[in-house]
Amino acid sequence: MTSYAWLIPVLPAIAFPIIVFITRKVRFLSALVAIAAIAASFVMAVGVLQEVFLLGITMEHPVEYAVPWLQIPGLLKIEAGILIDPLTAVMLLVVTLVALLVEIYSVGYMHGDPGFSSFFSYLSLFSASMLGLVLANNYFMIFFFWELVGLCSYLLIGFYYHKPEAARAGLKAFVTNRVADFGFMLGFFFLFAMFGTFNFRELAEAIPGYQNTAFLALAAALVFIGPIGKSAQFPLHVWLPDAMEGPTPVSALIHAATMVAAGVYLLARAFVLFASLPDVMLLVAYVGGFTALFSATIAVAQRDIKRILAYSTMSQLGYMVMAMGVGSMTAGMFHLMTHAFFKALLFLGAGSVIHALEEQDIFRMGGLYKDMKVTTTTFVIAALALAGLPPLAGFWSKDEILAATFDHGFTGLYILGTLVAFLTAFYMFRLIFVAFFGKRRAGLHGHESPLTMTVPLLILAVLSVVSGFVGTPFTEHGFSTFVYYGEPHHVEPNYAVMLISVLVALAGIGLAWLFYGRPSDVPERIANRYRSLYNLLVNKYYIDEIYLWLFRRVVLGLSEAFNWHDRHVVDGIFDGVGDMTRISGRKLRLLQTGNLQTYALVIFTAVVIIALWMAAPVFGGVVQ
Amino acid sequence: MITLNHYLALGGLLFCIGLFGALAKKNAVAVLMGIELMLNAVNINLVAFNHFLEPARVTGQVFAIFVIVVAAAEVAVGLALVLNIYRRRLESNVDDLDWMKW
Amino acid sequence: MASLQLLTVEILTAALGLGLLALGLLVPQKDRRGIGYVAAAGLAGIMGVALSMRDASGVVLQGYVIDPFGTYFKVLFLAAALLAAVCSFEYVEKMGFNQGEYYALLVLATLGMMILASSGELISLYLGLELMTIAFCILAAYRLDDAKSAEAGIKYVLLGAMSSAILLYGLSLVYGAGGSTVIKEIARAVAAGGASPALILGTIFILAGFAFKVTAVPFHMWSPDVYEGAPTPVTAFLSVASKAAGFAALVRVFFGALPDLHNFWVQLFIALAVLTMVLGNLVAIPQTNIKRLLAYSSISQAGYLLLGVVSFSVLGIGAIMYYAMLYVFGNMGAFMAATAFSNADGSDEIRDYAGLARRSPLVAAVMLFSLLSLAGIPPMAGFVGKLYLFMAIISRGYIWLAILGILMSMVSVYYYLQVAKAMYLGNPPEESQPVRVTPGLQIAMIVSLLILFILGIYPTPLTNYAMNSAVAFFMP
Amino acid sequence: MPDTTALFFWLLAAIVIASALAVVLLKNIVHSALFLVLTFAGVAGLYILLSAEFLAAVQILVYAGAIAVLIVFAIMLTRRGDIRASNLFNVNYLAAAVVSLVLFVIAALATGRMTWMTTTGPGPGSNVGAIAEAFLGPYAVPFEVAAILLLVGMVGAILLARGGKQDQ
Amino acid sequence: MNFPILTAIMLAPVVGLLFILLIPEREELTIKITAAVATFVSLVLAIVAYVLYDNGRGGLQFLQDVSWVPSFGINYSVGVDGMSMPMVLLTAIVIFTGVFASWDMTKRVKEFFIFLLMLVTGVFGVFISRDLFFFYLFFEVAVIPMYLLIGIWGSTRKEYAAMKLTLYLLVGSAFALIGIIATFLYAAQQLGHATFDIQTLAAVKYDLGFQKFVFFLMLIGFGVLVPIWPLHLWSPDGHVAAPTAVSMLHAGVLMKLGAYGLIRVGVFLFPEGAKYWAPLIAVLCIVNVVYGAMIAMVQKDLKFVIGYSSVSHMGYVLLGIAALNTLSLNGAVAQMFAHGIMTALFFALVGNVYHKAHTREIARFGGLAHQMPRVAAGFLIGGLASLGLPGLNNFVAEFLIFIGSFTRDQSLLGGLLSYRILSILAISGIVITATYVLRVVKNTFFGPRKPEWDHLEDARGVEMVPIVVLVATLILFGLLPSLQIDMINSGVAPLVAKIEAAKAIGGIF
Repeated sequence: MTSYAWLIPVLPAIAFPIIVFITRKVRFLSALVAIAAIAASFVMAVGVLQEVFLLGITMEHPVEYAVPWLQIPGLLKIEAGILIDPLTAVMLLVVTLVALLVEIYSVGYMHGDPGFSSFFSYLSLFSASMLGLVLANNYFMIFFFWELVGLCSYLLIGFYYHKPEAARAGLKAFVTNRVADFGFMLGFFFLFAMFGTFNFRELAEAIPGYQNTAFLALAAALVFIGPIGKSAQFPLHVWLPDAMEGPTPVSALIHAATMVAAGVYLLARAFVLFASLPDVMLLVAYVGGFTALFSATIAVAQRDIKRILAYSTMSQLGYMVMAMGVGSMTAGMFHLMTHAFFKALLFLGAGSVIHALEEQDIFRMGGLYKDMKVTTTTFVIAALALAGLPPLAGFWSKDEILAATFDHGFTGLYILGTLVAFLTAFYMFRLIFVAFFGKRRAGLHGHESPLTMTVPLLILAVLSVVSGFVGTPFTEHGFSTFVYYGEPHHVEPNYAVMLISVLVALAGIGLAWLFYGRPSDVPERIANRYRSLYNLLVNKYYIDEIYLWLFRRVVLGLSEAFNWHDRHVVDGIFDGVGDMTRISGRKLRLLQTGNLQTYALVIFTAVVIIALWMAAPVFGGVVQ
Repeated sequence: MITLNHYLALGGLLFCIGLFGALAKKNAVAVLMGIELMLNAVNINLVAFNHFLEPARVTGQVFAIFVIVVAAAEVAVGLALVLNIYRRRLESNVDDLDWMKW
Repeated sequence: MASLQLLTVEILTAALGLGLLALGLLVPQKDRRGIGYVAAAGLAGIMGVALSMRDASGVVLQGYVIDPFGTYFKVLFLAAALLAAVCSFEYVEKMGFNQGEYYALLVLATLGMMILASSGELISLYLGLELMTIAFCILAAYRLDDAKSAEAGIKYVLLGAMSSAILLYGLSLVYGAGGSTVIKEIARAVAAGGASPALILGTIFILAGFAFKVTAVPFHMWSPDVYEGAPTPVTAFLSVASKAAGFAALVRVFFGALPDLHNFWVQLFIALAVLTMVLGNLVAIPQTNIKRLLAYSSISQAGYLLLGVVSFSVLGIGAIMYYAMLYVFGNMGAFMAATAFSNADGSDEIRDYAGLARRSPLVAAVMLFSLLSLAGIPPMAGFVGKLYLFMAIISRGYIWLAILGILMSMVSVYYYLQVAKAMYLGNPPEESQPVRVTPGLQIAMIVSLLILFILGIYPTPLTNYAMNSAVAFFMP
Repeated sequence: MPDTTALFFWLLAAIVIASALAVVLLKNIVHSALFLVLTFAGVAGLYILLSAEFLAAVQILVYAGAIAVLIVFAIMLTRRGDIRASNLFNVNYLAAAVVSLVLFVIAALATGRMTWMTTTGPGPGSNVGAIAEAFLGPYAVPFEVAAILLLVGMVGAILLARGGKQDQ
Repeated sequence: MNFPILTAIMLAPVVGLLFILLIPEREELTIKITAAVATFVSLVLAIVAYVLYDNGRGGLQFLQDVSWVPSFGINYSVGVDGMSMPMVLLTAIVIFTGVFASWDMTKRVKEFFIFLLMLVTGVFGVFISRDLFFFYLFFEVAVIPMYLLIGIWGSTRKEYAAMKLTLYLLVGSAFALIGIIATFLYAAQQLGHATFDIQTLAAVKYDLGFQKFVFFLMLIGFGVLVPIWPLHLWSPDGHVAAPTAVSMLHAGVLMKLGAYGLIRVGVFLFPEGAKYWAPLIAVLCIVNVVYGAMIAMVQKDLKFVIGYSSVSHMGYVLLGIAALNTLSLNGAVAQMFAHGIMTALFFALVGNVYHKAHTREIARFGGLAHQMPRVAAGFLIGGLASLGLPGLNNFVAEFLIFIGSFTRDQSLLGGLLSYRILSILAISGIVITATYVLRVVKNTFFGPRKPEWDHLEDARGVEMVPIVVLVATLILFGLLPSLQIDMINSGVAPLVAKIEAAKAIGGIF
């Protein structure tokens, strides 16, 4: 099966042109092609996972297939290759599964949209790129697909291109990611400059023996900029909330479950590079931790259902990055997997709500549980998972991160993580209490979504419950013996940590109930009391405004200055030379007076001058 | 003893007087007269060279005769033109002939 | 009488000229148009004879040299005269008088040039020069009812006489210093005696005389006025043939008689070349009259040709020869187009050329490509010519001069393109008609255009001939 | 013998220079023309001193005769206004004087500093004969050209003097 | 190969031109079809040659020699190597699509196609010439038709732009000509016989001072065409003014003549001179990249954006040349190709929009994707290529340039600067490019539907030909770069060998 693994990205990749060129006019065929392709990929991904188990492919002994893609003999060898190890296998499964479910869901969600076929073509292209990224066996290929997923993200965020906000959000996402990719590219350029290869396996062999750690640290830090952008870490996070302008299934698939996790996946893939550099690891950990807290606080004050989820996603990605930073790749990947399921579920649930109400402001919703039973139930399950209540998936994976943080001695980060857990529970249940319970608001009547939408919800709900069990202490830490760096290792269950997190989660839920679960003016009062703090949170710490100011004033200002310089100074100089020539011609022609005796005088004067110039020979000086 | 240089100096002086006339006179006929002086000066040179350097041959004299012939033709054409212009413009001053310039 | 056979071309030309003169008196007024055809046919025939004699060489009567160099220039003059004659058919007919004399003078001026180009001796050189000058004086003033034409004539005759006076003074000094009027003997004397003050002064005076003929700055000032005033075909002929003849004689005298002084006169020619290229091109920019524009352009062309003299090498002479030939077709092409236009519209102003490309694609194309050839843009012949010239001077180490020359030819592109702009970018006036061109002129224009292309794309035979004839000047 | 030659030389030189100066300096063009004839005659005298008798004869015939008459005719035909102010200087005359003077100095210095390879020997016997032989021998080509040139000059003079259409 | 395929590629347009001369002016469709057929023949032959070219053997292939002016060693000798073959293909593609992009032309059609075919003949000639004389000759042949094409059929200050372009190019080429002549004379002296053959000239040992001097001349001469900052101003003005097909050919191919000349004549003949001047090129190219891109960001006219983007992108080519190693030179040549296709695509699309909307002012547009979805898609793909998206040709090229210059270990200005830092600055260009390209896409094609543009029709029929062909080319070489790079590398290898064999000398600073 592994030898056919290259088909996993190729199938959706083929679906893309088929939809674009052939089935575009026939909507259901387009959906069918896309779903069939991703379903086949899913089946193969399962097959790959099975084979990884059966053949005993481990992190140390991956399987690699490659064909040359671009070669310059002796200097450059770029392969189109795939690398299969447990990490890959898990990611393949997660990606294909979520993608499959989202595509099924989209059949219902996008029903009636004029861009139905394009939507599926983009999703197929995205799946292909994402799977390619997961399978890549070298930095070049990972970058290749990294950019392509960015493209798909751009296309899908801007899917409703007639909306100026959507168009702007797409642009913002792409450009922000470009900044990150710039760093990433430089990072692996440095690696290439040092080791002459892009291949992960070859690098893994070469890096540990490399002496010049300063250079290596620089390379690693630059590579890390890539995940900062792609996984929306501070300070390149600004694009993710805006990305919610895209259709909701897209948010679920790309901006929650898979693409944004690519950054974390890259960290895992490149772990060999980071692991040897404690300083860089520290940076990674703190960036992750800070982002987790930072975005959780913002989420508390948002009103848009998708934005709350977006900030929550950022926050959870912060967790994962932090896990990587503290050295526990297992924990990070574990959380990545569980988060993929429940966050996809949350988004799809939100999509179901939006689909029904065409409204995103939670304070204009209310009492939805009465009309949308399935949606509400699944949404609550996912929220509980996110909040980290046992025995749901989120609990196990988050706990693993917190325990690892604590274990590795990052007490500060641990406290921070716990605080984030509290905030997470609070804002999620704020959302649930406001939107799904409480009074119905006027004019908004929800209705349950069609089966194509609810079935994926149910499947994901099941996964949100059970997927955590692969890594619990009760199942012998199965996940940690499967996906790991270095030695298979797991954190000994730390029951104090578990208890504390459960308690803070409950506290968060309780506080949310106090504030929002019943009629209350407490939130308003608090908001009024701490108006400036509240404004700060509502306005997301004004980061967007700062960036906008920088772009408008500094970059565009500088550009205008260059433009002026080019048009007036540089051009002025060259045009000036031309004008000088013309003017001198105009002046010189005045010598031609029209009087023939003047001409004669000029001629004889010239003769005299020449003779005087040659005076020396004339008077016998030189020539004798 | 009159040497070649005497003749050459005389020729030079005559040439420059003629030149002055050609450059400084308004009347076209006077300009032509100046030119004739210049040609005569050259002829003096030619004949003097012939006489002092190769008396056995007549190259210089032949040259001078040709110059005289050419001068005659030039004068004829030049004066005809002067008449032509005079007939049209009632003017024989060269410094008014500046319709075409720049 | 083998020596007289060598003179066949000259004798035929003289006979043609005199015959035309006679025809002009005998043929009745209404049939005189035919005289032009006779002249053209005669010139074409003589050109055939000249081409057949291209390898002949020998000396006639001590001072008259027949060699490939001279024959090359003779063919050149004949070609120019032929084109000028074709160009004149309609023009002269419109003038309406003295057609026989017109063509006779044209042919006799050509004879003068031939003498000039073949003279190995100062006296015949002088006479050839004067024959050419006087014939041109008359031709320049030929539009007898036009005051500008007369003004052109008197300017040319007076300034020409003054310049030939100074040339003559120089010749007399060289005769004195060299003890002979035969160029080879002068060279021998100079080689033996070295430079002397009189010789140097004579050289300077001769240079002034030739510089006048080839319109080198600052001896050029007659040319714009004369070119503007003279009848257009005459201007065309004057601007190419008399300049080429001037260069031919200049090469004969300076390379033939005074090679040992080249360190001295090369400096003078550098100064002249620089001034000529710069001033000619700059002053051409603001011109609004096509003939004046071409006058200044032809001044600048003289500057490029002077580069060949500066290089003082076989390559330089070859380059001059090549360039002079293509210059004939380039300039004649432009003037033929200008004549065709002025025959139709009666104007020489560039702004009246607006939309010419629509009114007559042929005339516009001939004008455009001729100008491009003058500018040295490939694939026109001008490029190859300039390439040879620049090669010649770079090979002597004058890179700065080459850079200046090329930059100046880029300036020339600017003003040539102003004409192109009017023709191609402008719109024809409302009530304009297509420009009608007589078949003879059409053929002449097409032929000259084709020659420009051919010389530009396949320069080999002409190059070989020019370079081989040039070698003679550097053989002991 | 040398003494008489020198005497004649200085005399003729004085005549030539003085009358040439008169040609260019006088304000009456008729006077200028008359002094021009005198100059030509003086030059003819110099030719005799240089043993070029034939040339002297030609000089008298062509210059003092034909050309001078032509000039006088032209003056008469183009006369207008006051004859006493018919031959004025133009604005350039100072510059022209300077240029002419400098040129003379240069020419005189250049020729004066030469050491000429002068030879004295017997003349070619018959002056006229030698010239005739030269014309028909080595200078046959220029001779023919000169003939054509005169023809051209004649035709041209007639054409130009007669004018254009208005005369026909 | 007995069939002179290269000459045939070059002469096909000439034959077409002669046919068009004979067609009466009102038969516009016949004229267009003739032009299309002529260029199609060139294209097919170019593809055949591309396929038949033997990468393994490398070197110059499809040779043809005709003695031309023996006394000066001028031969009509043509041949292509791995560097010129892609350029020939590029030219063929761009002109073929350019003819279709001009299908709407109604003004003076006959003259237009005559000049267009004249122009392309010159361009083909440059790329196939192995003889410096013909190289230069063809180089100049391209200029004057360009003047007329822009002057007659252009827009927006066309006369000014046409003249400016012509003078810039000619003045530049003047310097190149001096350099060529000097080289010829030097070599003739060394070899004892005259030759213009580039290969033979390359075998001559030029002394260092000479190399420095002549390379500088070449740098100015060909640099103007590239265009190197600050000699670039003709290009935005020229692009803006030119009619569609000319813009395509101009930005797509003509600029490459400069870079190609700089490599083929400059670097190949004077490796030491190149080494000496490389730091200067490297610094100037950063100005090109960053400054050009930033200026592009604030342009208000669509064509100006693309014009300045070309300045910026050609900066990458210069960087590739300045780095003087295998990877970077491969990248430079590939970038020439890729940028040619990409920018031709842009101009074809902008031309399409302009032709229908009669304006190119970005601020007046918005939401055009509603009316012109295919144009929008094409433009987006062009934009993505321009910002270096993997999967499209430009990415491979830029990647090679970046990695080539990045791995060059040489410090400049006494350690203040290094190629690595310059590369980093250049790579930052990809961010700026992404910003301005996508901003333009957004402002032009996205946003709400504007009723004032409802009359615009989407591209269809023959209008799709350029879009499809160019996009397909971008994708083909983007996904399978070895089709291109293997060939280019076979051409770059001897060049690099020459550079490596040259004396190691320090740069100018």
